[in-house]
Amino acid sequence: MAKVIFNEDLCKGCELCVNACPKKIIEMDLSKINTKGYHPATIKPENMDKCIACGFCAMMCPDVVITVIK
Amino acid sequence: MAKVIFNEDLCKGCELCVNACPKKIIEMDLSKINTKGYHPATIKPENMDKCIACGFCAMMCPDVVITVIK
Amino acid sequence: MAVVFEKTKGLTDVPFSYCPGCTHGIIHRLVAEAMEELGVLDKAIGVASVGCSVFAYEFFNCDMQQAAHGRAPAVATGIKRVHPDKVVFTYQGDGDLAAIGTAEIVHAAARGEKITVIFVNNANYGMTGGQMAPTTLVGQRTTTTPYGRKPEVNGYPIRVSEMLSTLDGAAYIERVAVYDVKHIMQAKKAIKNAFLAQIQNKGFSLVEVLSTCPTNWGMTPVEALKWVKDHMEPYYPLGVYKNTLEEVK
Amino acid sequence: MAVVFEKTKGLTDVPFSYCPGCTHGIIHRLVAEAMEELGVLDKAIGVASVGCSVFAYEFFNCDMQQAAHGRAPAVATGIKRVHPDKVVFTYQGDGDLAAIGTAEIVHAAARGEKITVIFVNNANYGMTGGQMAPTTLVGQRTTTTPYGRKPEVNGYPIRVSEMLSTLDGAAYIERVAVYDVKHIMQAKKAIKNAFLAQIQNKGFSLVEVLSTCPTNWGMTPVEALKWVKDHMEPYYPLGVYKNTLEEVK
Amino acid sequence: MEERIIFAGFGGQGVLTMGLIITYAGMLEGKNVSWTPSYGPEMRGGTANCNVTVSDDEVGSPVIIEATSVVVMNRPSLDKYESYVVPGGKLFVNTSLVDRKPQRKDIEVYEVPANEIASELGNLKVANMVMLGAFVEATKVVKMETVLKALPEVFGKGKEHMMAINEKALEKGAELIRNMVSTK
Amino acid sequence: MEERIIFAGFGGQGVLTMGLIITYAGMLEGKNVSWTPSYGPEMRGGTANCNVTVSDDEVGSPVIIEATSVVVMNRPSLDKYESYVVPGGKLFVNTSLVDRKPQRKDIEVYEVPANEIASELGNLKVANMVMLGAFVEATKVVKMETVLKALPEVFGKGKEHMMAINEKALEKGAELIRNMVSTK
Amino acid sequence: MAKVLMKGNEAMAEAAIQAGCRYYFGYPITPQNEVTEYMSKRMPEVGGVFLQAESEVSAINMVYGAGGAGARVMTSTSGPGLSLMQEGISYLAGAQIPCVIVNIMRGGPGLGNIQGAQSDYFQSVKGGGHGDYKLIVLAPSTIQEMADLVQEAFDIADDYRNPVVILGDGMLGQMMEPVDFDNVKKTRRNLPEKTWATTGRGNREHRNVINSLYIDPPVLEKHNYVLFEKYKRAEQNEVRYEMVNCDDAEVILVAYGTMARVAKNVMNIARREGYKVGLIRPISLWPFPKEPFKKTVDQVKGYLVVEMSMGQMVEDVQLATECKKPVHFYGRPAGMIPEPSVMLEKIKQIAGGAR
Amino acid sequence: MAKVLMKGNEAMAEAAIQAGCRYYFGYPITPQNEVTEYMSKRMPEVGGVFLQAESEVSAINMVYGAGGAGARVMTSTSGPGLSLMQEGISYLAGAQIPCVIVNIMRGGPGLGNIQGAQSDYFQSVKGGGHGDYKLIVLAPSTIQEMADLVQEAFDIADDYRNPVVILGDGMLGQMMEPVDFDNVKKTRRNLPEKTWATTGRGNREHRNVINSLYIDPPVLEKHNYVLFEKYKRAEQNEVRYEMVNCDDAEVILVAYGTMARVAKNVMNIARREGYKVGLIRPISLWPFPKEPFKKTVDQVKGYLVVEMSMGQMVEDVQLATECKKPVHFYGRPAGMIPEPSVMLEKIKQIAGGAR
Ligand SMILES: Cc1ncc(C[n+]2csc(CCOP(=O)(O)OP(=O)(O)O)c2C)c(N)n1
Ligand SMILES: Cc1ncc(C[n+]2csc(CCOP(=O)(O)OP(=O)(O)O)c2C)c(N)n1
Ligand code: SF4
Ligand code: SF4
Ligand code: SF4
Ligand code: SF4
Repeated sequence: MAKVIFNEDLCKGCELCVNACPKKIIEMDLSKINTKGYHPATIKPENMDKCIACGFCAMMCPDVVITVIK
Repeated sequence: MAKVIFNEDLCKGCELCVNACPKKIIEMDLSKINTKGYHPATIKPENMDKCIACGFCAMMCPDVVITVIK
Repeated sequence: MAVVFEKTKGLTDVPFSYCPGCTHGIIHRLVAEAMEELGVLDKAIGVASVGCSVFAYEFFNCDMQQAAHGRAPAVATGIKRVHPDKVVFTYQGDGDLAAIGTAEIVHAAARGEKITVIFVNNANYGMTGGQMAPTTLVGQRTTTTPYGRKPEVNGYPIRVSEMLSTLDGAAYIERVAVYDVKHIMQAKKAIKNAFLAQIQNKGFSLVEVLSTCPTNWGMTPVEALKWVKDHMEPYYPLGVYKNTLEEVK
Repeated sequence: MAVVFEKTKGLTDVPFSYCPGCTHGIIHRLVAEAMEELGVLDKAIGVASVGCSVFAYEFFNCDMQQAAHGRAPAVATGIKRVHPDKVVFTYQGDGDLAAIGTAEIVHAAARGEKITVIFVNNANYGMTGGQMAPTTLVGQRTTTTPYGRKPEVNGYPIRVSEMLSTLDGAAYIERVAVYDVKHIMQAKKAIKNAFLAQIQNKGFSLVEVLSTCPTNWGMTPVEALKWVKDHMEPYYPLGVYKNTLEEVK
Repeated sequence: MEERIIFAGFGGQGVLTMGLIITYAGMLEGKNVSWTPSYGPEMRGGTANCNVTVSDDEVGSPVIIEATSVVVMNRPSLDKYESYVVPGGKLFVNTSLVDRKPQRKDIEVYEVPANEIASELGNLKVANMVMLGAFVEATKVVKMETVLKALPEVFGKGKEHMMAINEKALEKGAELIRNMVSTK
Repeated sequence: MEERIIFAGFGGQGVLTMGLIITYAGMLEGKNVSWTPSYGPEMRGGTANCNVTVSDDEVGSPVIIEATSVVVMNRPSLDKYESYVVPGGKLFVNTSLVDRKPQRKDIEVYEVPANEIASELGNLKVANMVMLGAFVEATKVVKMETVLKALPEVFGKGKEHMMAINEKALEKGAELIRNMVSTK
Repeated sequence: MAKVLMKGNEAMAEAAIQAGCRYYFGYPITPQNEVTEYMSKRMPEVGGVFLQAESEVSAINMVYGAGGAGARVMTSTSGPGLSLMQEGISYLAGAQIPCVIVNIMRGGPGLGNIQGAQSDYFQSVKGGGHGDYKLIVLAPSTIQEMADLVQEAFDIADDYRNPVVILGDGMLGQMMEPVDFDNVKKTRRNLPEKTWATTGRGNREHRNVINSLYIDPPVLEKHNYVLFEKYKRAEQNEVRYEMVNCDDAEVILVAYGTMARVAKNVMNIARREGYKVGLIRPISLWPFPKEPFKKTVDQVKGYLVVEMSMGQMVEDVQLATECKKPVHFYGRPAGMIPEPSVMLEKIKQIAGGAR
Repeated sequence: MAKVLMKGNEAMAEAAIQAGCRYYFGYPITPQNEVTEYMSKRMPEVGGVFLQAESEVSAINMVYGAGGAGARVMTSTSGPGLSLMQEGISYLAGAQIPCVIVNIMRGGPGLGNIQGAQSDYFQSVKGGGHGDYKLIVLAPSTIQEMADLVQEAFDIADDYRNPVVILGDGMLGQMMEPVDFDNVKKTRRNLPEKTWATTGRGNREHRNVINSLYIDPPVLEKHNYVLFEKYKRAEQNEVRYEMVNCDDAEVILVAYGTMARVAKNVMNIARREGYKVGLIRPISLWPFPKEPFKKTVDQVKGYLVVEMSMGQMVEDVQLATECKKPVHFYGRPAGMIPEPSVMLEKIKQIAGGAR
C-alpha cells in the first residue's frame, strides 16, 4: 500500500498538492496550525488506501514537504 | 564640362577617390604636401575633360574634400 | 517498501524562504535533482543572484557564490575559468537576467561560456514588490505599471530564449513551464540537458522556466499556475530553441 | 553649371579627426545628408558615444550630447522622452554598442524607443588601439587577441542586427556596407528609412554599417574596403532585418 | 504626553494597519505623529511590526526601544517585544494565538482573544480591529470617535462595505476592556 | 649629469623610437633613465613626442619643462618646443620639413636635413636615424657604440634586414655634425 | 491641500512633482521602492513621464539625456544602485547637468541588508565617482523636511547646473508623518534660463552641445576651474544646518538625518539630567557647515558625533573644528541604531573632561 | 632576468604574472591599455587566462567569481571604468575576496581627458562604493616600485582577504624605466590557505559560500565589526611611506606617485637655494601614514601638499597633523603638472612663516 508522508511544519498551505492529486484525497487540516502559521496539507487515514503512489503531489509541492513510498 | 574641386588642405591622402574613379584620372600630387602633411589628391588639368561627373570620388571621400560640378 | 519520491540530497535542510505556492521551490528541486542524478553535486559551484532566490546559496547543497544584481553570468565566468573541470550554474530571475543583467547574459552566451543558466521568468520583480519586469506582458498590471503595461511607454516583453538563440556560442536553450506534473517532468529533462551541454563542453546552456508569483500577481497559487498556462505560454512558446547535444536525452 | 556633389549643410566646418581613409567619415556624411534631405536638421538632437566618433558632437550641424561609453541609447531615451517631437539619433561603434552598451541597446529596442541608431561595425575598438570587439571575426588578430580570436576563449562574434530583430519594439533594422559607391547609396537609403521609421513613430530603428579601421587593421584604406567585402560581409550578411515602414523608399 | 507603541504580529494580520489608524487619528487630533514599519529577517512572510509615536512634542527617534505600549498578535512577537515595554507600560496580548503568559510583573497586561471574537463576528480578518478597540479603550491614546473618522481614510475607497463590521469589532474590543479587571 | 631631452614630430616619423633608443642605450651604460610619451590633443594622427631623461641620479619628474636638448622633426614641433630649451641647451631641427629658422639666440642650433639624407640613402623612413646620429654625435649623451647595441633590442625580431641601413643613417647624421660648424 | 500622512519616499515623489519635475527614471530597490511606485501612478496623471529603466546605469544616463535636454528630472535609488550610477554622476557633474538624485541608504557593503543606515556618506560627499567634482548633498530628518528639501533641491540644481543629492535612509523612506505641501519652505531664487539645453536647434544661432570631454589638458583645466568657482559659490550660499541648545552647551552632539532625531531625544534626556548638551545637525552635508563649529568650539568641552555607520561624517567634523576640541565618535553600522544609553554615557564622560 | 626597460603598465602586468596571478579580466581604457595587451600576450604563454570582458562592470564581477573561487586575480582600468566597478568593489570588500585592482588615473570628471592625473584619490581611499568598507591603496612612484607593489599587493590581498588597489596615473602607466624583477622588494608573509574558496565541495565536510548578504541587522553588524577588526590590523601593519630630508626640514612637501617625483626635484632645488625642505611620500594611501607627521609636526613651520588634482589627499594630511601646523595646498587638475616655480614660491612663503 502506498504511503504519503507530509513534513507538516514545512507546509505553507498553498494547496498545489490538493490540486495535483488525481484521486483528490489531499485536503488541508483545518484542525491544526503549524509553526509557520498554516493549516498543513494531509490525507485522512481513511483515504490513504485510495493513493496510487503516482507522486504527483510530491512533484508539485514547492516546499518539498512530501515523501511518497510504496 | 565637368569640374572636380579638391579642398586640398582637408585631404588625407587615403586614395579612396583614386580607387573609386571609373575613369582613373585622380592621382596624388607628389609635388605638394598639405598642412596636414599629406600629398593631396588631384586631377591633372589635361585629364579633367575625361571626367564624366559621376561624383563617385566625392561619394567615396571620407573627408568631404571633393565638390563636383557640371 | 520502495521510495517513490523523497527529498533530493541536492538540497540542504534549510526551508525555502519563498511564499506559499511559489514555483521557485519546484524549480530549485528540479535543479538539485538534476545535479544529484548527474552525480555532479561534489563538483558543482552555483551562483545565486539578487531576487527572491537570493538565498539560493542556503538551499543548494554545493559550493555557492552570491552575485550582484544581474552579474551572475560574469561571476560564473570567473569561477568557470578558474575551475574549467567543475560544473558551474547560475539561478536568475527575469529582472536580474533580462533587465540589469542583459549585457552579462548576452556576452556569456556569445562567448559560449560553459555554464548553465536557470532563468526563472515570472513576469515581474518578486523580491522588491511586484514591479514591471522586461518580461511583463502587455497590459499586465504591476506596481510600476498601475495602469497596465503600455507598449507606447514601456515597450514590449523580451523573449530571452529567442534572442539568445541568435548567438553562435549558445549550445542548449529551451523554454519550459512547471504548471503541472507533465511540464515539470519536461522541465527536469531540459535542466539535465542543459547541464549535459556544459559537461560535454558544448558551450553555453540556458533553461527558461515560466514561473509564478502568486503574491504579487494577487492570485492563489492554483490560479497563478493557470495564469502561466493561459497568458504567459502563448507569448512565450515552450520548446527547444537551440540544441547541439550529441544525443538528446 | 549644376552642382553634382557638394558638402551637406548637415556637417559643420570642423575637419574630421578620423584616420586617412577611415569610413567613419563616409558614414557621417550620409547621416548628415539624410537629415538635411529630410529637413530635420533644426529639430535633430544627436548623441555622440565613446570611440573614435566621440567628437561627432563637433561634426554634426545640430544639437548634440556626448554620452558615456555604451549609454548613448539611454541618453537618447532621456532626450526623446522630453522632446517626443524632435528627431533623436545616436552614433555608436561596436565596442560601445555591442559590448559595454549591450543592455542599453537591447532595451531601447525592446521599448520601441523612437530613436535612430547608427551602428558602426568595424570589428575592433579603434579609439583605444585596436582591441577585440564583440564583432571581431574568428581568427582575427587584434591587440588583445594577438594569436587571433579563438572561439574557445573569446567566443563568437555577435550579429547585432539579427539579435535585435527578435525584439518586438524594433521597427526598422538594416545592415549595410560602404565599401563602394553602390553600397554607399544603399546605406544612405537605409539611414533615411531609419529616420523615417522614427518620424512615422513606428518605433526603434537601427542601421548597422560595416566600416573600416585601416589604422588598426594594418591595411591601406583601399585594402581595408576589400577586407570588409571579403571577410566581414560573409559573416554579417547585408539586408533589411526588420521593416514596419508604411512605404519602403 | 508621548505614546510610543509597537504593533507586532505575522504578516497578513493587519498590524501595520492598526498602527496606521492610530497614527492617522493622532494626526486628526492635532498631535505630532510618526509611523515606522519594520521587516523581519525574512522579507516574505515572517513577522511584521510597526512603531507608532503620538506626541505633543516633536517626534524624536522613529525607532522605539522603550515602548509605552506593545500590542502582540502572535507568540513570536510576544517573545521578542515583551521586554520593550517600559515599567508601568501596557502590553496587549492576542490570546487566540499566544500560548504562554507574559512574564513581566511590572507592567499592565491585557489579554484579548481577538481571533475568537472576530470569528464570533463572522470574519476572522477583523481580529486586528478587535484588538485595536481594546487598545484604544485601555490607553486612550486617541479618542474612539477619531478612530472612527480615521478608518475610511486609511482603508480608502472600495472598502466601504467593511465599515460596519470594523466598527463592530472595535466596539467589541473596547467592551471587553470596559468589562475587564486588568490582570495585573 | 642629467640630460633631459624632448623628441617631437608627426606621428609616424619615429620620434618615440628615437627616444627609446637613447633611453635603452642610457640603461645599458648604467645610467638612470626614463622615457615618457605624450599625445597631442588629437589622438589619431597629429603630433607625437616623448620626454627622455638620462641621469646619474634618480630620475625626478618624468615631464620635462626645462630640456637640455630638443629634437624637432617638423614645423609644429619647433613652434611648440623651441621655448623649452634651457639657455645654453641644444636644439636639433629637421630642416627638410621645417621652413623657418629658430628664433632663440641663447642656444645651440643644429640643422639637419634628415629627410633629404635619408632619401639619398634610399629609404625615407630612416630620417629619424639620421637625426639620431647627429644628436648622439653632438650631445654625447650616450656613446654611439651603445646606440648600436641598443638598436636590435629596440627594434626586436624581424627587423634584422634594416640594421645595415639604420647604422648607415646614424653614421651619416654623425658625420654631418663632425663636418659642421655649429650655427650658433 | 491639508496635512497628509505620507511615507518619506512618497512625500519626496510628490514634492518633486510639485516642484515641476515631469521626468523620472529609476530602477526598483528596497528601501526606496515607494518613490518608483508613486511616480508610476502620478506622472501619467500630470502628463509627465515615469520610465522604469533596465538598470541604475541606464537610469542615470536617461537622467543625463533628459536633464541635458532642459527638463527637471529625478532618479532615486539605494546604495548598490548609487554605486552603479557613479560614472553617470561624474558625467553629470562634468557636463553641468542639473538633476536631483535620491539615495535612501541601507546597510552595506555589498548586498548588505535593507535596513536604514548611513554608511554612504563618503560616497556622496567626497565623490564616489572619478575626477574632481562636488555634489550638493542635502540630508533631511523629517518627512516634512524631505518634501521641503526636494523642492529646494530642484532649484539649487538649476541654479548651479549641478546634480543635487538627497541623502536619506531606509527609516526615513519608510516612515509616515504628516506633510504640509502648502507651506513648503524654500529659498526664492532667480533661476537662469536653460539656454544651453539641447532642445533641437530650431531658429537658435548656435548649436547646443552637452559634453564633459576636453581632450586638451589646459582646456580641461579651465573647465575644472569653472566648476570650482561654482562650488565656491555654493560654499558661500548653500550651507544649511540646525543648532539646538548650543548657546550654553558644554557637549554638542553632531548628527544628521534619522540619527539627529535620536540625538535630539538623548539631548533632552541629558538636559533633564542636568548636562548642558546641544545639537548641531548638518542639513547640507556638502557644503559642510563649518560655521556652527566655529561658533561653539571655544565654549564646548567636546563634540560627540553619532552616525549609523562606522564613522564617516566625523572626519568633516574634525576638519571643521580644526582639531581645537576633542571630537568623539559613536556609531553602529548595518541599520542598528546607536544606543541612547551609550550616547548618554559618552556625553557624561565628555562633560567630565574625557579627551 | 636583467634589468628590462618597460612601460609602467607592462611592468605591473609582468609583476602580476610573476606573483602567480593567472587570471586577468579587464576592459580597454586609455591610459592603461598596455596592461590588457600585455596580459593578452603573456597569459596564454604561462597557462593563465586573459579575458576581455564586455565592460568594467562585468570585469569586476568576473574578478569576484574567480577570486571567490580561490584564484589570484587582477583587473585594471582608469577613472570612468573604476566608477563603474564601484558596486562590484563594495561586494568584493563585503564578501572578503582578495584581488588586485589597478587604477591608472586620468583627467576628469566625466569623460575628461586621457592625461595622467590624481583626482580619483577620494574615490579609492574614502570608498567610492556604498557601505562601510576600506580598500588598501598603494601608490607607486617609479616603474620599479609599480612592479614591487603589485607583487606585494597580491600578498596583502590574500593576507587580509580584501581588495587592494594600485593607484597610479597615466604618466606612470605610459612611462618607461628599467625594472629589475629579480630584486623585488616584498614582505615575507605566512599566507593563510584559502579554505573558504568555492572550489567545488569534493570531499570537504562543509559547503563553502561566498556572500555579502546578511539580512538580519545584528548579524550584518557583527560582520561589519569583523571587517573593521581586519582594517585595524592593516592600520597597524600595512602603513608605508618614504621620508626624504625630513630631519632638519622646516617645510615639508607631501606628495604621492608621479607628483612626488616632481616634488623631489623641487625639494632639491629649494635645498640648493638654502631652504630646509623635506618630503613625505605616502605609499599606502590607506592606511594613511600618520607617523611621519607625528614625527615632524613639532619641528616644521608648515606642510605643502601638492597634488595633480583640486585637493583631495590634503584632507588626510590635515587630519594626520591634527591641525597643529598649517597645511598648505597647491594642485592642478586635468593632467596639468603643478609648476615647480609656483611650488618654490610657496615653499619660500611657508619658510617665511605664512599661515
Ligand atoms: C543594483 C541593484 N539594483 C536593484 C536591486 C534591488 N532588487 C533586488 S531583487 C530585484 C528584482 C528581482 O526580480 P527578479 O530578478 O525578477 O526575481 P524575482 O524576485 O522575481 O524572483 C531588485 C530590483 C539590487 N539589489 N541591486
Ligand atoms: C567606461 C569606459 N570604459 C572604457 C573606455 C575606453 N574606450 C574609449 S573608446 C573605446 C572603444 C571604442 O570602440 P568602438 O565603440 O568599437 O568605436 P571605434 O573607436 O572603433 O569607432 C573604449 C573601450 C571609456 N572611455 N569609458
Ligand atoms: S504543495 Fe506542499 S506546501 Fe503546498 S499545501 Fe501541499 S504540502 Fe503544503
Ligand atoms: S578620398 Fe578624399 S581624403 Fe582620400 S585621397 Fe581622395 S580627396 Fe583625399
Ligand atoms: S514574491 Fe513572488 S517570486 Fe517571490 S517568493 Fe513570493 S511568490 Fe515567489
Ligand atoms: S582608429 Fe580606426 S576607426 Fe578610428 S579613426 Fe582610425 S581608422 Fe577610423
